[in-house]
Amino acid sequence: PDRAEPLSPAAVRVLAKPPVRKLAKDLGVDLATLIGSGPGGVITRADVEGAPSPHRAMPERYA
Amino acid sequence: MADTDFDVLVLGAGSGGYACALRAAQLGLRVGLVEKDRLGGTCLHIGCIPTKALLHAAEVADSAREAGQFGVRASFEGIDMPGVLAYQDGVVNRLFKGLTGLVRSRGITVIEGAGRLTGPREVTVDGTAYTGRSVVLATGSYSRTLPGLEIDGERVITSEHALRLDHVPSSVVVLGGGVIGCEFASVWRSFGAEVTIVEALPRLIAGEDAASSAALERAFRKRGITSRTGTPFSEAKVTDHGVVVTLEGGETIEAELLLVAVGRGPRTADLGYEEQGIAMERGFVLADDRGRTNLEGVYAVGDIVPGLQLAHRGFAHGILVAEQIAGLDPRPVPDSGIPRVTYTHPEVASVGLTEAAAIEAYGAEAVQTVTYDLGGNGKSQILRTQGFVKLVAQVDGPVVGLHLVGDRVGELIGEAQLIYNWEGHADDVAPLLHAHPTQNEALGEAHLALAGKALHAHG
Amino acid sequence: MADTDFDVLVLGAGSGGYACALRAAQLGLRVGLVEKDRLGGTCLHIGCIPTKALLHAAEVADSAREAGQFGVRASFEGIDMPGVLAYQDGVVNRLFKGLTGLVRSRGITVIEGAGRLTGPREVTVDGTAYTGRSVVLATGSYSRTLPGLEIDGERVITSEHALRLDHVPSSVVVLGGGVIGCEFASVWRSFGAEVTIVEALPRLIAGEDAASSAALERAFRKRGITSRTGTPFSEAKVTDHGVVVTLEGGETIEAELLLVAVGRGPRTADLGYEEQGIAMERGFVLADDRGRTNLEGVYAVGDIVPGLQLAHRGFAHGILVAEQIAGLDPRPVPDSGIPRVTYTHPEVASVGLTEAAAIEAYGAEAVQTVTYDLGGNGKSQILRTQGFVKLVAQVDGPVVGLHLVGDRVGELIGEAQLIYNWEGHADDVAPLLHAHPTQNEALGEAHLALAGKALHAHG
Ligand SMILES: Cc1cc2nc3c(=O)[nH]c(=O)nc-3n(C[C@H](O)[C@H](O)[C@H](O)COP(=O)(O)OP(=O)(O)OC[C@H]3O[C@@H](n4cnc5c(N)ncnc54)[C@H](O)[C@@H]3O)c2cc1C
Ligand SMILES: Cc1cc2nc3c(=O)[nH]c(=O)nc-3n(C[C@H](O)[C@H](O)[C@H](O)COP(=O)(O)OP(=O)(O)OC[C@H]3O[C@@H](n4cnc5c(N)ncnc54)[C@H](O)[C@@H]3O)c2cc1C
Repeated sequence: PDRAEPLSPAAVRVLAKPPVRKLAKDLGVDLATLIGSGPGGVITRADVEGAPSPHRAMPERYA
Repeated sequence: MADTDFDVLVLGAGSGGYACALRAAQLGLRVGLVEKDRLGGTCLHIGCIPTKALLHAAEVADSAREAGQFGVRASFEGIDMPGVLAYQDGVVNRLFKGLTGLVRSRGITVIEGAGRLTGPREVTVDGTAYTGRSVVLATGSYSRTLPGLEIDGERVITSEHALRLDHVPSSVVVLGGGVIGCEFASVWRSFGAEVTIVEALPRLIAGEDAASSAALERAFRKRGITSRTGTPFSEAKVTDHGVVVTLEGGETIEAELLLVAVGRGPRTADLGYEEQGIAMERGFVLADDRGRTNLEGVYAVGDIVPGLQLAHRGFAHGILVAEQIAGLDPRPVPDSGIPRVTYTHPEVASVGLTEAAAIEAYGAEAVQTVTYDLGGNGKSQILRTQGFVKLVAQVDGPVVGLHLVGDRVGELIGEAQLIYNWEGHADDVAPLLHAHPTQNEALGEAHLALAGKALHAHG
Repeated sequence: MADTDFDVLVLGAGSGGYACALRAAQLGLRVGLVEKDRLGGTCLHIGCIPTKALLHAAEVADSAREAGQFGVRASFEGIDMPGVLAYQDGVVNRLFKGLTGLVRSRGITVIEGAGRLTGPREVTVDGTAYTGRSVVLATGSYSRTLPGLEIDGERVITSEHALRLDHVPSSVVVLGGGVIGCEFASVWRSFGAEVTIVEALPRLIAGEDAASSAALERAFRKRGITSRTGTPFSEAKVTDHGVVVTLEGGETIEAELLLVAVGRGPRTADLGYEEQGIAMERGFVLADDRGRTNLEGVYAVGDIVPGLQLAHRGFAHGILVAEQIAGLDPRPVPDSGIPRVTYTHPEVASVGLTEAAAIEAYGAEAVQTVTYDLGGNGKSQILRTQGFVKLVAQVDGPVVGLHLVGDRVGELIGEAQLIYNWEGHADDVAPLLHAHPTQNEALGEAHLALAGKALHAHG
């Protein structure tokens, strides 16, 4: 579904849990530009990780 | 008419009922609250609060007994049960006064007496019919017993009697190794009694992760509490000096008292629920995740709804139903997101899935666990407590279960439930700082380990 | 050569240094760790751990003294200081053994002796020069005193001496009402001493929210600890029986001991830092948020870097620098996200901004606060503790500060820091469940109140 208007900050907030919001912020991803793939339009971690990020490199997972 | 007709009519003023009444009043609704006993219900008067007061007295006793280990010269001389009861009553009465004031200040009409559902939206109390645009059923639960096992309140007792005992029994058999049974076992042992727990299931607190059950049983054994798990009860006979408990197979145990703690049943009989056509199952009232029963405008909250029987679940149900009635759009919290604490010495706390449940849900390859031993945690060493933090996570996914054992770990479940309910990943938690030296550092260390960055742990 | 050349050469094995060494080794780097005293540094040997052991002994003493209030018959007979020290040493030694084993198991080369920076990437110990591709400075801090106030280790002492006292002083003046001063004041009072705190600033623990300072001062007063805030110290004279402390204005206080707790200075003098051209300010080493000094390949962590002097900040610095060196991209946590706990009776804990700082940052209209009194919290009533949870939030924005006072609230800061660091809003937290009856429910209630849904609180 296409969205003409970006979401309001309050709406975005409800659609993403705090750690996902924090991750988006750390990666410089604007949640209002994302379309949530979770139930009820919830923005998931995968949505954020899949979005173009100005701070490209994700912290690697190290063993 | 104004006195008998309400926007919301609540039957039962326990955790679920009073929370619903308070929130509904806050949202501007006119509320009637029917209670036959005291505002606050089981939790405040014969449940959470008095048991936790006993458990704290037990902690004080243990602390005095072991003071020498910390360089404190003190002697433990015994338990003054009337003193313990006075302390317990003091706590209950203070909170009761607070609650009573709160209910009054919000303008809630309290209707004293036993109510019965006499119409789809009508509750009759002492011959007077009260009506509500919405009706909320919140009649709670009672201590069950086993067929043929009669509670006499003297030798064979339930938690309700146990809370009012005026002396410390020399020996007790606790029938049932669930939360309530284990909590009383813990108290009585600290108070000096010989305690044996008899449980038919293969482990104590069987709803918890197997690791937690094993750790509690081990800690109990060290404290001198005998756990007879996997041992069905057969019968009990009252004698002149106490009670003789026969196990399946014929073995007998003698004790001064038998505490029957085999679970709590819903208090729903003879209240008109069936007559009004409310859908029920094995005595419980069926409700959806917004508390709605099958009857339009009739809701159910708390222990009468199948699921975890916990006060904070009752509060949450009550708030949710009030908001639902007021036309808001509240978010339900599923039972798995509800924190569970057993306030024994040591405590057991958890939220989310056990390892077994996670494997069942996602498959063994998709589940990862990490156990951080409190031996590496400075504050736990200072408290001289043992235990662990166990995390259950989806591989490359969120933490789906947190399980803790150790003195005072019940307080760590606040953080644990945020991680669970906010679907945190190890990588989200790992970079954050936990204050040193606290027990909550152990949660931090466990997430570091899960993220492959163990600090104060081998691995 | 292999023995003197490392990927990472760490100078100082306190919280910052050893955490860096452990994480670097975990990431596959060859690590040299120089230490002139014992692995673990201030925190383990003369800081966090032994003080918290004392504070726990103090709690045991208070609990025995007040046992009667809970119905437990016990008598408190005094403090056996050698016993307290044995307990304290037991805890320290156990953790020390664990740490030593950990460092060994990760294959870190420990270089015993005092090191000096003799080249941009070179540290010389006992005449041998060691080099590192990266060098990490982690030399920690020491107890400062005031000009003209000489520490004799007998009558005029620092925390280090205070930890080894073999008796309980009859009376003490504590110079400095910061965290360390307040913690010793709390211990000694529980152990039976007369305690006076002298502090030039207008309040105790001045870095905390004003409400927390006021609550601690009030609780201390009730316990018989005198706080002379806003009272500059003038001089101290040792006498035959003790020490006479003169305040500005001329008033004097006599006591058996004077504890000087006026802060800790960076241990950076005469270590070659200036000679090698490291940028410093008032003795501290300047580093960016990734621990980098102005010299390529030279990093600084822990108490030598300006900011909060806390062990867990040191751990976090150390881990971050190790990851930075290993080429990862770690996320720094700003100082405001670091939880702070004062382990007094009652405890004070916080994370994020004070109300004053929030108003300064966002303007008074944009800041909202809620204070939830522990009087409404069942578990706090059971513990008989008083205090509060105070939330500072941006209006329609995240919670930007959490402040707690009360016995055992230090453990709640784990949840509080998640809320702060994940930028939770009141309505993210409000629908979630806190276990009943816990103290962490008070955090839940405060967020309910902030979201306009107070349950167990008037409002
Ligand atoms: C020993 C013990 C310890 C416990 N410890 C904990 C704990 O630590 N933590 C925890 O979360 N939970 C604990 N619980 C469980 C907790 O008490 C319950 O989950 C909680 O009280 C359920 O709330 P409720 O509102 O559903 O029912 P209740 O609290 O049982 O309230 C029901 C109310 O309805 C009233 N009522 C019933 N029928 C009628 C009628 N016909 N007319 C008028 N009024 C009526 C009753 O008098 C009662 O006041 C404990 C329980 C027990 C027994
Ligand atoms: C009484 C007291 C109580 C405290 N309580 C707490 C608390 O509860 N919680 C908390 O978070 N923080 C607490 N702190 C602060 C905490 O101890 C410090 O923040 C922490 O230890 C700093 O770590 P660091 O690695 O920077 O330095 P340090 O721990 O001081 O370690 C520096 C190490 O470097 C070594 N060293 C120095 N110079 C050289 C040299 N030239 N060659 C070789 N080795 C050298 C030292 O021997 C030492 O081992 C407390 C401090 C004190 C004094």
